[in-house]
Amino acid sequence: MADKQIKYAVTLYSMSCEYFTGKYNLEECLKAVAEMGYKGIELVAAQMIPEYPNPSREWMDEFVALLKRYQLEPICYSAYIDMGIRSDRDLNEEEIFQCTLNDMMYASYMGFPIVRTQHAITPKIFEQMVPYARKFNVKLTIELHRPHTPSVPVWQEYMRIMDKHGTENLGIVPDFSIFQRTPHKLYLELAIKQGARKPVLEAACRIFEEGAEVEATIGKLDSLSEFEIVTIKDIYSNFYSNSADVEEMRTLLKYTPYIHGKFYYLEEDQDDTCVPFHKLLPLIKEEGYSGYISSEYEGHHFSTEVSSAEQLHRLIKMENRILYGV
Amino acid sequence: MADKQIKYAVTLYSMSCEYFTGKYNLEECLKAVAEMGYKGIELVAAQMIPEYPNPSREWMDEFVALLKRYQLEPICYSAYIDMGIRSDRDLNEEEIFQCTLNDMMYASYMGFPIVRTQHAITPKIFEQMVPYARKFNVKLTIELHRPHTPSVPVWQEYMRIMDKHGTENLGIVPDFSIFQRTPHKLYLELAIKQGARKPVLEAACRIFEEGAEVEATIGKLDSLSEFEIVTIKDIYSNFYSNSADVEEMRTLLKYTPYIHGKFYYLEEDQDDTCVPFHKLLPLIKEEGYSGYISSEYEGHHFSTEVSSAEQLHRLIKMENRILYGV
Amino acid sequence: MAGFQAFADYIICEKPIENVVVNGQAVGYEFEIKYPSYRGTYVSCIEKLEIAVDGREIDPKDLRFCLNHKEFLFAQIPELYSEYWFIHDNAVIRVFQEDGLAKDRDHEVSVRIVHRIPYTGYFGDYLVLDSANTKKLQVL
Amino acid sequence: MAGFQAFADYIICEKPIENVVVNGQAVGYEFEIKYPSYRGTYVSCIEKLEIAVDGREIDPKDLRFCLNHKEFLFAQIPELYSEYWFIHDNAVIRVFQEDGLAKDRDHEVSVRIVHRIPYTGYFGDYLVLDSANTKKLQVL
Ligand SMILES: [Mn+2]
Ligand SMILES: [Mn+2]
Repeated sequence: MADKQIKYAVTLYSMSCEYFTGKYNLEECLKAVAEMGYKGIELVAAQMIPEYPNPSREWMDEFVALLKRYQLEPICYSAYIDMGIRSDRDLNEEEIFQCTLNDMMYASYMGFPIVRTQHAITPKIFEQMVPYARKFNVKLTIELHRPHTPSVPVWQEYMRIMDKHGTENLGIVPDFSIFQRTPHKLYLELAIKQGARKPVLEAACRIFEEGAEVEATIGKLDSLSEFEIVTIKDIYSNFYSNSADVEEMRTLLKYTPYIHGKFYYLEEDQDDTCVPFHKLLPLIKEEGYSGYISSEYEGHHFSTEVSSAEQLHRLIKMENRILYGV
Repeated sequence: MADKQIKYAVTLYSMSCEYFTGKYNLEECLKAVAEMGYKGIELVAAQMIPEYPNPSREWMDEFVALLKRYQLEPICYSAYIDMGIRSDRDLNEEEIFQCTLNDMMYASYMGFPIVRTQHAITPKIFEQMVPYARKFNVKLTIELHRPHTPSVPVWQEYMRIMDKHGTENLGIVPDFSIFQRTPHKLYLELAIKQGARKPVLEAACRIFEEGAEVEATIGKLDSLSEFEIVTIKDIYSNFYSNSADVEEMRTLLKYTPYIHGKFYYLEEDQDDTCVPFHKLLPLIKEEGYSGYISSEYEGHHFSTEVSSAEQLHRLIKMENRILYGV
Repeated sequence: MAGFQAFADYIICEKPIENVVVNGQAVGYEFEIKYPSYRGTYVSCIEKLEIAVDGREIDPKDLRFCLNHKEFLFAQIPELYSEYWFIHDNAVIRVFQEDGLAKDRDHEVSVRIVHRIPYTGYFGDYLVLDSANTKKLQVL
Repeated sequence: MAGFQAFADYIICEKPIENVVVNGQAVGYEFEIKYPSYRGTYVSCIEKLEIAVDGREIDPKDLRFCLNHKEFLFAQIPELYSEYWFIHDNAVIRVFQEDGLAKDRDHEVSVRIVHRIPYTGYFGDYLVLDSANTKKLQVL
């Protein structure tokens, strides 16, 4: 992957299933992605740091040593804005400031150039962090994730702040989930396992493809179970509405140092039918994007039977095929 | 000390200063009291258990092993009713029940026959604990400590509960502080160090000895500083009022398996001028008391310069002299 | 339709139930559970935690939630925003019950965790998941 | 007259102040304190915690209280009834301050802890102690 303009990274979140079940520990996750040829690493702090939200120096030193052992580079430290941790109220400004400042300090300590935070940071606090991002020499980025799209008003504010202060230390991490369409295989299999009938779901999808709205679609189908109605609504909201247009990616690129290449399931040697990589990748290449695209496998939300390693392997192959025809 | 009826124990709380400052660790405290000839040990859980209020099995196993190493016997596990730990309210019944049940379980696990709790447990919860005390084969006791005396109404209720259920698994731990009179040396020295004049305090004590009340006493003394007035009031409430009569010890003995021999400072080979051991010890001997008296040195609240070991040594000598004329 | 729930099958750990013994007598029993998510959470995000054993719902006053070397009442759970539940740290559910559980047969344990995902307030709301798991466990 | 206060002299630990350095630049400094009592307490029993350095009172928003491998805002202290402060565990006071503290001289640190003794409600009231300590410390 050495000389190509678009760089590949991987979020360890992709190995959620193997890590959760204990099949792989942290080191085994790193070893696995290194063997796949990945060089850049994203760490989801709340997933793999036992002392989260306050990682010990010992843990961080050990993590840095592990990266070195497998010749991996820290690229993105994924932070959360856990607004809802209290039962009585949302986090207040002081608390959001504190956790963000800490995450930037931990990221800097471990050598991550990018910190991914979430939109709930608020424009006010995001702007307060600018001098710290400069001082710590990290890029504070906000993930743009489904169900948000670039047209949600707060994103206009975030872009204004980035225009004002520059993108040297600020940025957006588009997650390809904002572009997804057509339910993926694991989604449908799980819905069927939970009681929905396959022909009914397929019929609903066909009607949605023709541009029908959700109530009209439900009206056209006979004798649906309550679960099927819920599922069809969920399919509509997740795959046939609220998606960003692929062209919107062009505007985002100006702010983008890192992309979440979100996917759920890939068949061998085939394009993704859910996330339009085949349109997005040529577009970012054409625009001259030279940041990272990070492989983010999320099928583990739907099945624990799939091999994440195999999926990550198929993604690289597909990306190389789409980008470079190899 | 082998054949004597009244048995000596010591609370590790006596070594608070050495333990707090790190001069002695837990093992060194045990070694020190073993060398003084003590056999029975009281542990103040909230003082020496790092994982309080939930000691780990590892800590408890290690503690039991240490006792064995120094041929010491676990006698009393001192629990608290920490009613005021929350800022919004006092502990509720469920919480008091929980911590008491736990303390009895930890005590039983480590082999302590006695659990000391505090009056704030409430008669209702104390009575709820009776079946557990039987089952765990521990004696659940309540410490009667200054500023309480046996005449505080709740104590009549506790004694009724003990009369009803028997004293096989219930009891009272009188702390000799309820009998204290005349300020001890460390108290006076500290008050003087903090700015009170020695002759003024001595004059106040003389007037109190003659039976005067606090306002009258202050009235008789000229040009007192504000601090001296506060100190004189404190001396009155701690040493010249609210004390139990020594004779009240007779009623308590029926419920008493363990006594806190509280003291603050002893001169070499002299009787305590603050706590009337010279009256209390002959009384409990005459009544045939055969439980433990535990040495409880508390001078560390007033000075960190005094050797607890030397004080504990002087106490045993004084007790032997008073009880057995040796 | 629930994605995000694939880990619910792992809530109850495949380890035998242990009786809690004091002075030679069982006063209850305990078993272990995992938080069913790709990431850890704060204990305060648990909105409901319901335990049933052999078909009988356990009274919360007989239950303890043990994590990070501490023991909590179920009533305290909503307040524990400073207790992080790492996904590899098993919590112990302690049930107080006279004589514990009989060893002569397996027992059916059911756990239901209703939990708020603290970062999902995309439009002011939080995703609240309702995760359940039932397993037959031996008594050690 | 205050007994119960003999340990106040030990609040500030006799260890040098350390600057907090990120990306080669100091963003603050920290020093250690002990709980001044014969027994441990719960962090929620701290009713006031005031820090002054070189005679200047530090704004609580620039302060962090670090204990049990966790970091807290000063505003959270009254709620932390499940954080036990063992007497041999030093808490770290972190002060955010641009460039940290100069190393060319000692700095005077003052700490005031107003703390409720949780078991002293003999007649419905709690003993609340006001413990203070000042020391000159080096910067490491
Ligand atoms: Mn993402
Ligand atoms: Mn006592």
